[in-house]
Amino acid sequence: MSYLKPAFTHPQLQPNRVGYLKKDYEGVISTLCAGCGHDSISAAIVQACYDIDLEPHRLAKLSGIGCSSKTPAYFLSNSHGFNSVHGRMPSIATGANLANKNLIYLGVSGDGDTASIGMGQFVHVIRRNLNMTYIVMNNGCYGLTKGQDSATADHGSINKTGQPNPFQAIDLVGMALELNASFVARSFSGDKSQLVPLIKAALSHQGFSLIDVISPCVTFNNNAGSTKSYDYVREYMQQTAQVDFVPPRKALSVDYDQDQSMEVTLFDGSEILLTKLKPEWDPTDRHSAVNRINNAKANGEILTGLIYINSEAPDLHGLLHTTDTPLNQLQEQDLCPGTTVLESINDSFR
Amino acid sequence: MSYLKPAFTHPQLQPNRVGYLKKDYEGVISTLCAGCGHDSISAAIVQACYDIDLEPHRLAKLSGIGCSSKTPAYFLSNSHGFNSVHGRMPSIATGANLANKNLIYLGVSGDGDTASIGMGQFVHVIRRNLNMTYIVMNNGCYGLTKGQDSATADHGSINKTGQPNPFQAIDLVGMALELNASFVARSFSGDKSQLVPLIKAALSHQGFSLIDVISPCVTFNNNAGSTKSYDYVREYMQQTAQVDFVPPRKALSVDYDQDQSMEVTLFDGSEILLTKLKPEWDPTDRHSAVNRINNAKANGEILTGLIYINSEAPDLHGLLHTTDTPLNQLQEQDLCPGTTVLESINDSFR
Amino acid sequence: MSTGVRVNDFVIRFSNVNGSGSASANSMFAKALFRMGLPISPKNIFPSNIQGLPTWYEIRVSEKGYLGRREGIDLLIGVNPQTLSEDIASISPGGYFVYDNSKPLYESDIRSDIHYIGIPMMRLSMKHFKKARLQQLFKNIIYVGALAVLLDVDMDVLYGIVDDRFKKKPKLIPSNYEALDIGAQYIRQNYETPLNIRVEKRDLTDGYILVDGNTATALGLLYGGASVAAWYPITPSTSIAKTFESYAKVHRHDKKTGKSNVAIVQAEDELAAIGMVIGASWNGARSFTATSGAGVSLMSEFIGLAYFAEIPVTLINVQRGGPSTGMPTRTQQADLISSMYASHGDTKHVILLPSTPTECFHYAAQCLDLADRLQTVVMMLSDLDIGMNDHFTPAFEWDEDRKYDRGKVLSAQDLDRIETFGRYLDVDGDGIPYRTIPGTHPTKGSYFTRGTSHDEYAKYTEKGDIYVNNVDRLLLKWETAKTLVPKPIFYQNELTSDHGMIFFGSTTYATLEAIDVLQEEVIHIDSMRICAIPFNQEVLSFIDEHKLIFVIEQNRDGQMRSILINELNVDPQKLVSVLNYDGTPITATAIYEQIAAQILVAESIA
Amino acid sequence: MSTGVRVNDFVIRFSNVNGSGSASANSMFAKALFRMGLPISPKNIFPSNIQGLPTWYEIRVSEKGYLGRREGIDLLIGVNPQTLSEDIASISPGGYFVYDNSKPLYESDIRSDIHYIGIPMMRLSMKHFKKARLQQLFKNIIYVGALAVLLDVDMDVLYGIVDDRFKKKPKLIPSNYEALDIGAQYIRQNYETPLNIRVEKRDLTDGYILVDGNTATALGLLYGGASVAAWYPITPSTSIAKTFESYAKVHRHDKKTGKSNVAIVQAEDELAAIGMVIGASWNGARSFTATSGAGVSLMSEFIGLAYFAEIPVTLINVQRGGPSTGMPTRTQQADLISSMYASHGDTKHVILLPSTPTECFHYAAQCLDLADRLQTVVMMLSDLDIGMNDHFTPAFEWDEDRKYDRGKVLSAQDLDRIETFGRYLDVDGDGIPYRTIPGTHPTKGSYFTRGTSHDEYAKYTEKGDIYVNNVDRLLLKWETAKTLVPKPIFYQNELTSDHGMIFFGSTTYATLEAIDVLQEEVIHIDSMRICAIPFNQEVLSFIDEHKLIFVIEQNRDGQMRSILINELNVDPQKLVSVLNYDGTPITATAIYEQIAAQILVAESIA
Ligand SMILES: Cc1ncc(C[n+]2csc(CCOP(=O)(O)OP(=O)(O)O)c2C)c(N)n1
Ligand SMILES: Cc1ncc(C[n+]2csc(CCOP(=O)(O)OP(=O)(O)O)c2C)c(N)n1
Ligand code: SF4
Ligand code: SF4
Ligand SMILES: [Mg+2]
Ligand SMILES: [Mg+2]
Repeated sequence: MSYLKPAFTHPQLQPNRVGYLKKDYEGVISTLCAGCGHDSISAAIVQACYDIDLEPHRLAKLSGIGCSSKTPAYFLSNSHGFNSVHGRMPSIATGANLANKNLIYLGVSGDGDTASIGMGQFVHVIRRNLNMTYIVMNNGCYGLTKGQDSATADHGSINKTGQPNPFQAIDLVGMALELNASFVARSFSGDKSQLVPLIKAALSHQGFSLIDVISPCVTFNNNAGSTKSYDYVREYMQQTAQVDFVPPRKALSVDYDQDQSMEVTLFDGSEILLTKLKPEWDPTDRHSAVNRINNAKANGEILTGLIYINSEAPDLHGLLHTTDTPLNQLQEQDLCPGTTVLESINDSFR
Repeated sequence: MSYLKPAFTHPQLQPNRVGYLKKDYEGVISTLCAGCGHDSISAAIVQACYDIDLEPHRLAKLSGIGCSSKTPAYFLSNSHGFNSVHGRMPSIATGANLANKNLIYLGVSGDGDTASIGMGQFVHVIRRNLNMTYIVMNNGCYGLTKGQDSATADHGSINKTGQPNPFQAIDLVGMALELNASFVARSFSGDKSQLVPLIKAALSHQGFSLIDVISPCVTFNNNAGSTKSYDYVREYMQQTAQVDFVPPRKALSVDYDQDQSMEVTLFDGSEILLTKLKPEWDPTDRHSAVNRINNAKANGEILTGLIYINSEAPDLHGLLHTTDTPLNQLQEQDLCPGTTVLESINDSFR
Repeated sequence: MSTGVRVNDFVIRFSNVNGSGSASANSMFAKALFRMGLPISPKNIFPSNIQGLPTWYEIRVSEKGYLGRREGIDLLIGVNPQTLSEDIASISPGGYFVYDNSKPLYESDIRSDIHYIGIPMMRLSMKHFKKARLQQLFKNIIYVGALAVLLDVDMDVLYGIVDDRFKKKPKLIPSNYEALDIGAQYIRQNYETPLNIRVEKRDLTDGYILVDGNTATALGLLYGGASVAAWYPITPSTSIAKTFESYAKVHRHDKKTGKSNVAIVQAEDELAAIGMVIGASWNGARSFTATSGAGVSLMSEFIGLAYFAEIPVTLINVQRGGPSTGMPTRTQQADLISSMYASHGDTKHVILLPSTPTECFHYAAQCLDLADRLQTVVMMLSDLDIGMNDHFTPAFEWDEDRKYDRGKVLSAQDLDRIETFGRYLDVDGDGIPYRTIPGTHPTKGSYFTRGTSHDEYAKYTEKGDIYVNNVDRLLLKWETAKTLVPKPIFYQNELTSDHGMIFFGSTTYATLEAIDVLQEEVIHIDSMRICAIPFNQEVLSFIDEHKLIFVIEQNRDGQMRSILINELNVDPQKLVSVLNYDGTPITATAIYEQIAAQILVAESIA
Repeated sequence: MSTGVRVNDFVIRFSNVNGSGSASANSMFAKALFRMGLPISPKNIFPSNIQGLPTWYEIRVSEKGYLGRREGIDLLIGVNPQTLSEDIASISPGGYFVYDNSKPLYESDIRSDIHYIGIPMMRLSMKHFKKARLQQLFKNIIYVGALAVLLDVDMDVLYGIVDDRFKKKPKLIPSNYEALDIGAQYIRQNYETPLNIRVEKRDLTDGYILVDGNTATALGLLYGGASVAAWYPITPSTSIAKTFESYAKVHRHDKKTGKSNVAIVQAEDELAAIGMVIGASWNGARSFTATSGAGVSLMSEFIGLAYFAEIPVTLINVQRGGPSTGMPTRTQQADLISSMYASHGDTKHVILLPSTPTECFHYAAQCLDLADRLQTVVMMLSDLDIGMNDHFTPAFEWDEDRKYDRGKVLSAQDLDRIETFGRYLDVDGDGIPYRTIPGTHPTKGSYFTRGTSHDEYAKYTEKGDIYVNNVDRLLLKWETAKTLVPKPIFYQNELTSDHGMIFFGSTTYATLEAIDVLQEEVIHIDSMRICAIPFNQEVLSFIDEHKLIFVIEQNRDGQMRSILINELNVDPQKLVSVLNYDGTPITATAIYEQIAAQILVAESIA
């Protein structure tokens, strides 16, 4: 659900400002199980990209391995995609981003892909504040290899085999906060009204954005006793704040109740509007975010929404002071120092 | 400095209660640079093991690769040691521990070994609450490969080459807290009076103990501008509480000012005594520990001492319900189900 | 159009949608054939996907015991509308198409050279069962009942399987009977039976079982005494750990304390999995990991550590289609070189090559012995075909008197007796040193394990001559390994041909069939199945005694051929590759045709 | 005892403690010899340690241009008390021992067959310099001054080097002059000079430079246009990234904006490093990583992805002693097999094999071209000896007209022109498909890159025949590679011998010297240096035209020999290994002796 009421009735059949129809953002037909949370997230990605008038070829979509990591085939067929190896999407995204700072990078991963085999790369891509959106389709299990518990499975959660998980869960949002990620959100595949604006905001955020999306696995982890089932999440989910995303050109046209809302302006002039349903903390203040999330954990709540944002932190290109031209567009004359220089280099070795 | 004043003058020349001299806890001569912080930590390990009457063959010492990871050769020559590959000590320790729950496992690692290549295993060994002591000799750089910044180098810290580090630091203590490690401490190689009791307590703790020890690299990262130099650490270090460790049999003989101190009883009946120099938080309460560490960070303090302890959490063997006999001592009759069983298994496939 | 009656010799294929419960019905039918006393060979052809995509299940029945895959489908049960046309097209002329005629077929799907047997499966199911889920499931049982009558399978055998399956939930038995009967009844009323292809009871299954290689491997590891398992999920190896776990729940359960005599850890990745195995083995527990190619790639660094520091490692690699993520649900034998030479520097690793689940059982147990004895990495290379398909295979046997070989481990008493302990001293001249387990003795036997170069006392050294002595000893150990690993299997009493055939692992069934055909139609060829690397003397002798040898394998690059040439200094001209690497198991026909062509060419030249 | 005057032909060795500043003094002396116009070959023998352990630096001077390591030390400067005895023992009879006689020698260290030249180095230094740190440093410069006089090195040359070195800190020049003079003066006053071994000016360095292979590699990558570098520290490759960075600071600095035309990332490990390279290359930037064996092992899985998804990767492997952590500061050529066949499944990778820093420069640049052209992994295998030691090597050249070969990349205009774009279509019949860079065109050319099996349009497929076509095309690409990689180098105009010699990389200098000795003393042998894998036609022809071929390499298992046999189907009996794998560079003598022995044996049999 969007606060920006469209003036026309069937927006999806209308081209957006860059001339694309919604179907131009779709992918091939999904081969996931009917009802899989991941498909809803794909749909939200399609919606978000359409809404923010993104030209599909300006986005690169990347993933690891897993049911979740298959989804980039199911959205944005007009974008280049890279389904890499298990747990290593962040390094691929880092290299890709270094090569061309002007594209938008959307990484999709699973909880197995991120929290187990991919933990090291997840930590370090955050540390580098790579300018990308990183969506974890978090179902607490390894879907593609038939339902083993993952490292985000909650302690005591029961999967299809009926075994309670003895291990403690890794909370990716908590990790990201500890690592000072510049955009941290949690959402639920079943809550499109929250997920779509979060994706829009994440794509516009200049720096690393994590969206940890709880996304039930209907085949292996949607039973009673699972804390990642549709029923459980619906019951324990807490919306932090109603999120909306306002692209730069629309910023003036919106009317909010100023007392109840808060704005965060992004790099490109777009804004995130947070209507405070539960305004107990300041999402631009890390300490208060950490406190809020810890309290939620203690109360057994699943806190969703935008949890923390820092739109000031320089991204990796900023840290490395790379030139404005994308590196993949530099020409031979920019790159090769030439023969005269080489002669003086030779001389230094005599 | 220990609160337990010894009754004799040269304790080191006296055998301890299990009949070993202090030199029985030593290793071969160190080949590290003169003044390297790591050597002081080795000495603290020797002292701690002597003090708690540990029989050297009951300890296994493990490490990765780095100057720090060489140190297991420099202490406890009578213990089995394993200098494995870079960043993978935790998995070796996990396997070793699974094979024999009755030994004591001491892992030594560097900040490069742990926070970069080893991050994934570090996270997961904590998640499993493996019963081991994990000491990071943290110098903010890669000593053995000649001083590159590591992932724990602070933002802006300047190493020997004169370059300020553009990246944010990973705080291993913060990570361990986020991951719900059961024993989290920070110390300084130059503060033996704090380090020795922390090591003693960690070795006695039943579960995963992290001691992140700042340990200056005199050759590559001890210059002005470095936040891991001896001078810097001495200036910004905050002792949280005076730590002392009381083995089970001595518990009654100590006299503390009850108002100023706090006790934590460990699995084996030994106790950690914390004299609260700065009693602002409860180290048995994770939230308060997280808050305290976040405040310290915000104030630029280096908080040292025991930061968090949970002596109730089951370790990996507890989580897996393994038998009391060490698995490496099970005999053929315990392991092989025999021919009769095999016949009925065969029948199930007909 | 009729091709005469064919008894106990045909291929039937089931075309299903994955995740629809058909697997259980199909395997019930396979088991019925087995209980009819017949050698069969079922193969599951499934996508890398959980639900909704086409999947096939194929059963070859062969009274002669030919258990390789065979091209040509004699009867196809098609219940997947997505693949209807291609399924119909795949049936051999004269064959049968059994389908759900609740919906009519398209004109274009009508072939004049096959028989159509329509059964209103879904309609029948909906008529008899209420719940949608059950209607779906029992549709599958209905076609099993129908097939039984079509092929003359004894209904009592099927009832018996239902009885066994639902021993613990007897309430479910009647409805399963009913579903079987519905299908049977429909056929009896509407078709003339049995078909020209049919089964007859035989007595050929004595001493055999029907089991998949991964289950067998898990049992071998259990019997072999593994007490620490560390693994990371990956198709097609996952079921090894899972099956090990489920048997361990029963057979490694300490009844007194309720505690477990085993530790099984799902690691965070393959690097951690093998690290745990190394740690556990170092510390004296028998330990294993199971993975597939991608996992072995990730384990490479650690494999080198275990090789150089001489730590027992049992590693099961269930190969799938490579390179990279490749074809995760298809079969290949394409990890030979990368596994055998895994890790940088001069390394080579012992490899066992089972060809049946029965061998998986024995070799898995033997891996644990060999790893302890040789103090090195021992890998068993199985593959998806062996590992995930049920096979008609000799029943498992375990010699009551068999003792685990724990290798050269010094006890406290040993240490008290000997004067100097050198971890890497070659005391016995076989290249294998003695080791101690941490904690064994209060003052003796401790040493420092490292991946850096070390002397005989495990001390770090950069001295070239000491390094050379040490790695040369590892070569001597490799020689010793040749005397310990399983010897090759020969399929003739004496060698009589100039031509030889070398094969291994899952190509065995097809090769044995091809040998018969070649014998009949072209020439007799001597044959040898390799069971392990390094190659023992027998392998070399066989090669020496033939002029031309065909090496059959399922990879593009002829990897076994390369290893034979390298390890045995064989003239490459002598070894001719017979390859199949499209992800499906090789057929006898493919082998026959490639070899026959070569021989005819050679003869036409000569 | 005197052995006559030896001009421009000797080995001197410096024995130091690492971390004591001797490296800079020693290399100053080496440079002086170079500036005297002489071919020299310095080698650093250092421990895996930062400070306090023994380290040696050896310079061979050879007017004939023999630049391999040679056994036998003619003069040793011993300033490390820890190794004094072994140092003295290592000197050749008739040789010289130059030492700090501030302390007297032990009786047992007095040999009657060598000359002792005592210099009170530390005392002199303390007399002239105040600060302890300077006393330590200048002690080293003092012995350089002394040596100069002993060996007749022109002092002006040394002053010149001081001038160059301290161009930016001219204040330091006088004290360095002074230290040199102190040493020189002491010798002049106390010894008769020059010694029997001595240097004379020559004119043999025209067109040559003195540089290490890693510096050269870094420059090659810079000139070759790499704009994204991702790496993880590991000896002996670390200095490639570091040197690349320092040159990039100057030559990739955009003067207008002050920003950088390059991105260099110290990754968290080697897996991440190669992942970044793959990402960057996929996205159209030239990119590389540099590592050593352990790093390649960790990269194995990703290497398979790049091979199968056809992504350019430039990977520099500076080999060190294996297996595992092995001998991190010693040299070997033992990663050939593990690098070439890295990753599971059927894979093979292109390898370039430089033998000098000059070739490191050219091949590093060429790697980037080849990777783009072939869309695959191209590795350069250098080693610690080439990479970390200074070499007397031809100056770097760069053809002004040379253009980067970016390979088959489609532009937006191209895409508008063509009808169908298939990422893996073999349009040109050379096995190399066309690719597009993300963002190129608003509606055309996007595709999905994957490590799973795919069809010509990059769509996922599990179809066996499509898979086979695809991997067969990769073999065709391998054939194409043979025409693109550097050809072998021959060292004769025509082949005249039955015997051949094959070598590559850092064994070249020693081999060339051995050829001369063999020619003089035994037999002429034809020789060929291999520069790349896959082998081109010339390599095969050379082998075909000889009866017996010696393959010289620095590993235990004769890895290059294996690869030759495998790739070219050569009879193994024809290839005889000449090996050295103790971590030190092979010597001409070792080669000569092994080959001479073989030939004499063969002759005695014949
Ligand atoms: C190196 C490697 N190890 C194991 C696998 C097998 N594998 C494929 S997907 C997967 C887990 C996927 O779990 P997750 O990331 O949570 O995705 P989901 O299927 O649940 O969406 C694993 C272990 C692999 N592809 N590569
Ligand atoms: C796989 C691998 N990559 C790289 C290296 C090289 N290496 C050795 S030690 C080290 C870093 C050590 O840093 P740290 O752990 O902080 O230890 P320190 O020397 O600072 O005590 C590296 C990168 C290696 N040994 N193995
Ligand atoms: S197995 Fe689970 S995660 Fe995978 S597609 Fe099915 S529902 Fe989704
Ligand atoms: S280099 Fe640094 S870390 Fe290594 S031994 Fe020297 S001082 Fe210690
Ligand atoms: Mg998942
Ligand atoms: Mg460090």
